[in-house]
Amino acid sequence: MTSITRSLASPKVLLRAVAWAVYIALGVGILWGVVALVRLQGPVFFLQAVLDGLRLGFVYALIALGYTMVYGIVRLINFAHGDIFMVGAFTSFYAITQYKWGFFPAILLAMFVCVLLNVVIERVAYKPLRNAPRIAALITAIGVSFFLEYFTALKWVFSADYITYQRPFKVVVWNIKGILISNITVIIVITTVLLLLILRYIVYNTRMGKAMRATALDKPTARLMGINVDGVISFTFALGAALAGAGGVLYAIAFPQIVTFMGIMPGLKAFVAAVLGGIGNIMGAFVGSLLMGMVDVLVVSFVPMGSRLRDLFAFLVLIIVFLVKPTGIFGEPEVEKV
Amino acid sequence: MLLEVEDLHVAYGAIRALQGITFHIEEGEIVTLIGANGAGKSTTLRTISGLLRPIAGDIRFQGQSIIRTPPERIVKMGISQVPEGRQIFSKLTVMENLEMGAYTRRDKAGIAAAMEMVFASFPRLQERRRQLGGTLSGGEQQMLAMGRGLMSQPKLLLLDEPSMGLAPILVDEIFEIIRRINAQGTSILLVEQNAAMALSVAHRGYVLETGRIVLEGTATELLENPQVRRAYLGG
Amino acid sequence: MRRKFSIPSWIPTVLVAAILYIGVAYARAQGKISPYWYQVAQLAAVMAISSLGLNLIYGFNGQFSLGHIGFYAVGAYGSALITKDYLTKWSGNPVGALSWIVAVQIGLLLAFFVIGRMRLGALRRKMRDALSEALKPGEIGIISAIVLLILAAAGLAIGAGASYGLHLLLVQGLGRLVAITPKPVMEQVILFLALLNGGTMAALLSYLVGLPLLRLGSDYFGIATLGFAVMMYTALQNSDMVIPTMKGARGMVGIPRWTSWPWAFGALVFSVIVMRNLVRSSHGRAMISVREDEIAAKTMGVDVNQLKTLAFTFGGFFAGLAGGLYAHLYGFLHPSTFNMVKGFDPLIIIVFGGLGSMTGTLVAAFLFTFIIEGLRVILPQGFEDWRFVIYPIFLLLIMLLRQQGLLGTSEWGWFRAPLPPAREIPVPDRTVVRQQPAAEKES
Amino acid sequence: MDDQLLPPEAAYSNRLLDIQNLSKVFGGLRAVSHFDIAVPEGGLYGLIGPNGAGKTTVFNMITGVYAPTEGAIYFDGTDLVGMPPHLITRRGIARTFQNIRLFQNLTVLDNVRIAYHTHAGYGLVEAISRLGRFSRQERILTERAQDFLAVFGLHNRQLELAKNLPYGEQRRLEIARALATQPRLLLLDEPAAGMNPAETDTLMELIHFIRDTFKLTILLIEHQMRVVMGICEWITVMDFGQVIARGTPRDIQNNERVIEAYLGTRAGRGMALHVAGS
Repeated sequence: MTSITRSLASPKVLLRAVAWAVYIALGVGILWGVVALVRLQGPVFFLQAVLDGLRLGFVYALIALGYTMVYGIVRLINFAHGDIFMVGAFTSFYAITQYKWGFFPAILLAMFVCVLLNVVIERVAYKPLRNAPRIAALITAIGVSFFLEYFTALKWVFSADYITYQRPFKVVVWNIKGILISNITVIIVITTVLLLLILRYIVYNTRMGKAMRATALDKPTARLMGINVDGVISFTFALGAALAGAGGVLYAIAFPQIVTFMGIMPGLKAFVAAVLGGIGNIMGAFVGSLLMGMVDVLVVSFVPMGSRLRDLFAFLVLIIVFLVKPTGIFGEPEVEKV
Repeated sequence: MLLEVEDLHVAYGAIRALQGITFHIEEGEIVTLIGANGAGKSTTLRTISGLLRPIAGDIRFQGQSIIRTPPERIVKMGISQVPEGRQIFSKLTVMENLEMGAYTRRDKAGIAAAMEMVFASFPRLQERRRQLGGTLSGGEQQMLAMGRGLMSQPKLLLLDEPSMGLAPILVDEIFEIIRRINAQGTSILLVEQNAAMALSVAHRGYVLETGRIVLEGTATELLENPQVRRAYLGG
Repeated sequence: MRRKFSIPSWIPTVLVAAILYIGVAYARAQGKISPYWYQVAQLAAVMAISSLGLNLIYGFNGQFSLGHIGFYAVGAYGSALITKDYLTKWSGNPVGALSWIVAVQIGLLLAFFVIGRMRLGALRRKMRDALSEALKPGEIGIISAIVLLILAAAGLAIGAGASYGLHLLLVQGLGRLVAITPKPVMEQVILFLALLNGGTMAALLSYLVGLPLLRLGSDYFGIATLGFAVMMYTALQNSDMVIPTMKGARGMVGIPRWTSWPWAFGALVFSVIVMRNLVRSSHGRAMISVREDEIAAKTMGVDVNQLKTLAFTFGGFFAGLAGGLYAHLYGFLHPSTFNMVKGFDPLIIIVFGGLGSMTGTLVAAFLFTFIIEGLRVILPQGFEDWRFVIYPIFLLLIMLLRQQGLLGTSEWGWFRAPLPPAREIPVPDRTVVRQQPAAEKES
Repeated sequence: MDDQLLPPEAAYSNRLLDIQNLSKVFGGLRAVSHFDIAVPEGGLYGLIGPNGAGKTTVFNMITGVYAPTEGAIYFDGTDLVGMPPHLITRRGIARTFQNIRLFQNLTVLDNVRIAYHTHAGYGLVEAISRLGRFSRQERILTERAQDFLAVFGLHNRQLELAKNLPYGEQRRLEIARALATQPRLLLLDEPAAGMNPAETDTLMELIHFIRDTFKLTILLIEHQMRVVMGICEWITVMDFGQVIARGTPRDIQNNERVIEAYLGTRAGRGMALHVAGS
């Protein structure tokens, strides 16, 4: 008995009560925020925004995976990756709009062209710099990015103007209790999930995939195992390019205006998504991309002037995550050996 | 002669790690290189397996020079290195680590057989084959590293500090395994700081000191040598 | 260690600078170069200042920043607001913007001083110790964070109050100054104050941004600063929501074009002197040691975080100063001038010139600007679009052929670390190291 | 713990460094476990053990590079846990590193001058304007650094880049640099690594000389028994992150647990006789 009364009077219990009050206040605050968002435009609008956010997130994921795999294996921020994405979109544009190809042949062609391009870039621009200071490869990546953007903007290559992209199929929209779902969303989700499953299979179940993971973990030991590290690196660039190519096609289908500079912002956001999730981590890139897509759409839908400020919020989220967890959501803290 | 190293010089920038070392390994032998930290033992192994390029000298494996051969080809030729500090792929499972050891081989049946053999020598690895490499204990990691090195069924196994950071009882076990591997016909180049232990299993040994070989002889000779004892065994 | 008498290293350096300055000024006066090239020369000086700042951050201090352009933009808009205000009185008073910006900066500094005086870190530790018996670490974290936030807000409020008061004083004082000074003189004074403000605003901002972000280290810091640059770009596109005269995405016009070759070159000389003297001092050496090996630097007693912040703040100042000059060079500012593509320019310049080489940065900045602008002129009609196709190819070739940049880390003339004065070094009677030539040769 | 393993430092009155119950866990792995040591002022103390025993981790915790999982590190009566590394150095602890960590691209002179940065004696404004105390202090600082280099026989190489020095001189420079921070306690991490016996002998002399000249306390990590036996007054032996023995060199040489840890059981039995006999 006495112990109970004593403990009730102790500062410990009082402080615990204060702590609980704070918890409850925070919880209520967050709940209130969500409810306020939902009530602002109605639950249908909110769900629609979430759905659109996920759709965009899936496309980001396709780009982010290439970023994260390349970084994981050669520690290079491959700034040209967003432009590979652009090339994918343009390839499919020519296939679909000019030559009337179907969706599937077009996406396969885009992936193939991107793979070829990226492997060539890797061999010509990055491989000679493998033992150089990392900044040299980064500057080269920036150079490649400029080159792809401005070269393709020449009149006789693609064009410097915005081009309208014609979808290879009719858009069908289903209305489920007010929430609009189009076949574009369905195609994006299905294609992305399919590609991610294939990627998962390659990375975890094939000889090459295992070699990739081993190389990312420890290059010298991988060489001691007899793994041809240069080959593995080329393969990684190819894999990333295939996904980015597919991502370009899907992005163009969702937002049918293409231009040779279209890769910059999605590329940057996808990269940020990869970092957000913990760079080098495939799962992290996926989760980070969904988060990034969500932030994009929710800001546009709910923040006043959101459509103009979306990029600001995207990077704000990155910086906040950095301050809380400096290596991203799934990233592991780096311990330097002394 | 399985491996001949002739007047090998290796440098890191201004620091000359090896200054002309010459030694050889016969088929079926265990040869040990002993010496203090920084004497150049690991450098020698890394040069043999192709990670480092010498500035002068030659390494011949079964009569063929390998100083310009990339590491992956050297593994294929039959030299496999178990690196210092184990260097397990921490995010790969035990099985996957072993598969990486057999990366140069394409015959599924042969790989399966090799894995059986490794599991037979290291039953504990079989128990943990689905576990991530990073979650193993130090001793298990050393076994995994050695098992991984054996997966390519090498003619010559390079072992770098297998006793490092292990409890004495485990050290005994590891050295017992080294003896067994050798008995099955694999030649071994063993680099150790634990000189007494290394000399107890080796046939012959070389003593390295700041990048030079200062002594060589059979294991018994070296064990008896007062100079070795003074320098490396305390006293 | 005795050396023969030689010419002091600053003499050839001053000579080269004088020739460059007089050459351009004379050629312009004689009409030998067109106004266009005269402007390019000034732009080159501006790029040099900005790049020097980035080289201090990345080349000397080793912090990989991709956000330099953001500080450049702050300096540009910050100083343009002041001079434009003087001409158009958009804030209702010819010196309203100036007094506000100065007052807010001083207020912020005061707030930081006050908050620093509160010793929040120690307070937090005390709270943690006092509460650790009763609460879980997470709960303590939340409670102490709330207390700290309240205290910090109080500090900021003090700063805000002070800056409001200061603003009232400054408007009065500066207004009177404007009234009594002749116009041509006042224009120069206002430009000077505007440039100085561009620099200090950028420096203050980089201090604030650097404080939390510099802890991240290597690539993560690069990405976070890239994020800062993109945020700044987006903010500028929407700046008209806050200050209408900045005109957001339509671009700010009506900025007086007061930058001239003497201003640009003078600012460059000033930056070079500050930078060189900083680098060739104990502080500079400590900065370089952070680049070389952070952990070893810490164990030498070097306050690594302080020096990173220092380098980042100085770098930000140079960027802001350069931005201010840029704004008054062209008289027009648009957010796209500060987009990511342009943001890489200083990085390319310092890598091209050599990381950790002031001489290299200066040479590279002039070469870079003249090549980029030169391509515009040289390329035949209809091929202007090729400018940015040729330029990345150059970039690739340079990186493939010369990875350490033009000059590596070597310096020329006055930029070199001064040699220690010649003197007999007393060798102690008992030399520690026994002479053993054989062993010496071996190692 | 056996009676014979009672820490001899129990008798010391003046403990400059006193570590109690220090542990460090790296992701589930206990690198150091309940480690304690008491280093007397002016002593030359050895910390030995096989590779991977956790010696360097102890150094990293003393100098603040790693934060201990638990335990306390008292230096001259103040607990250092939680203090940032540069403040620990300024309190008077300097160290060298197992794999030399010089400022490779700086000159030998600058390496030492950086260690003097805390005592530079002029401010930022003076540095940029080159007014006030700058010239005088900079000259004094340079001369002191040069004198220091002269003590270590490196004054003729002061303008050489650190990375261009041969190995032995790099080690010496690292010690000179550590001493320039004006420490009371010097931590040496395997100073003899990579040296041949002749160089090692010189080094041992140097360590004695440093201790006597600069009135220092030295804590030394070594892997080679010979070095430690030759110069240390007291020794603590670690294995698997734990203290397994303490005592004078003579005690340690004959301690069975130590021999076992070093040489392995089977070989150890035989070797113990040799060691004892020599």
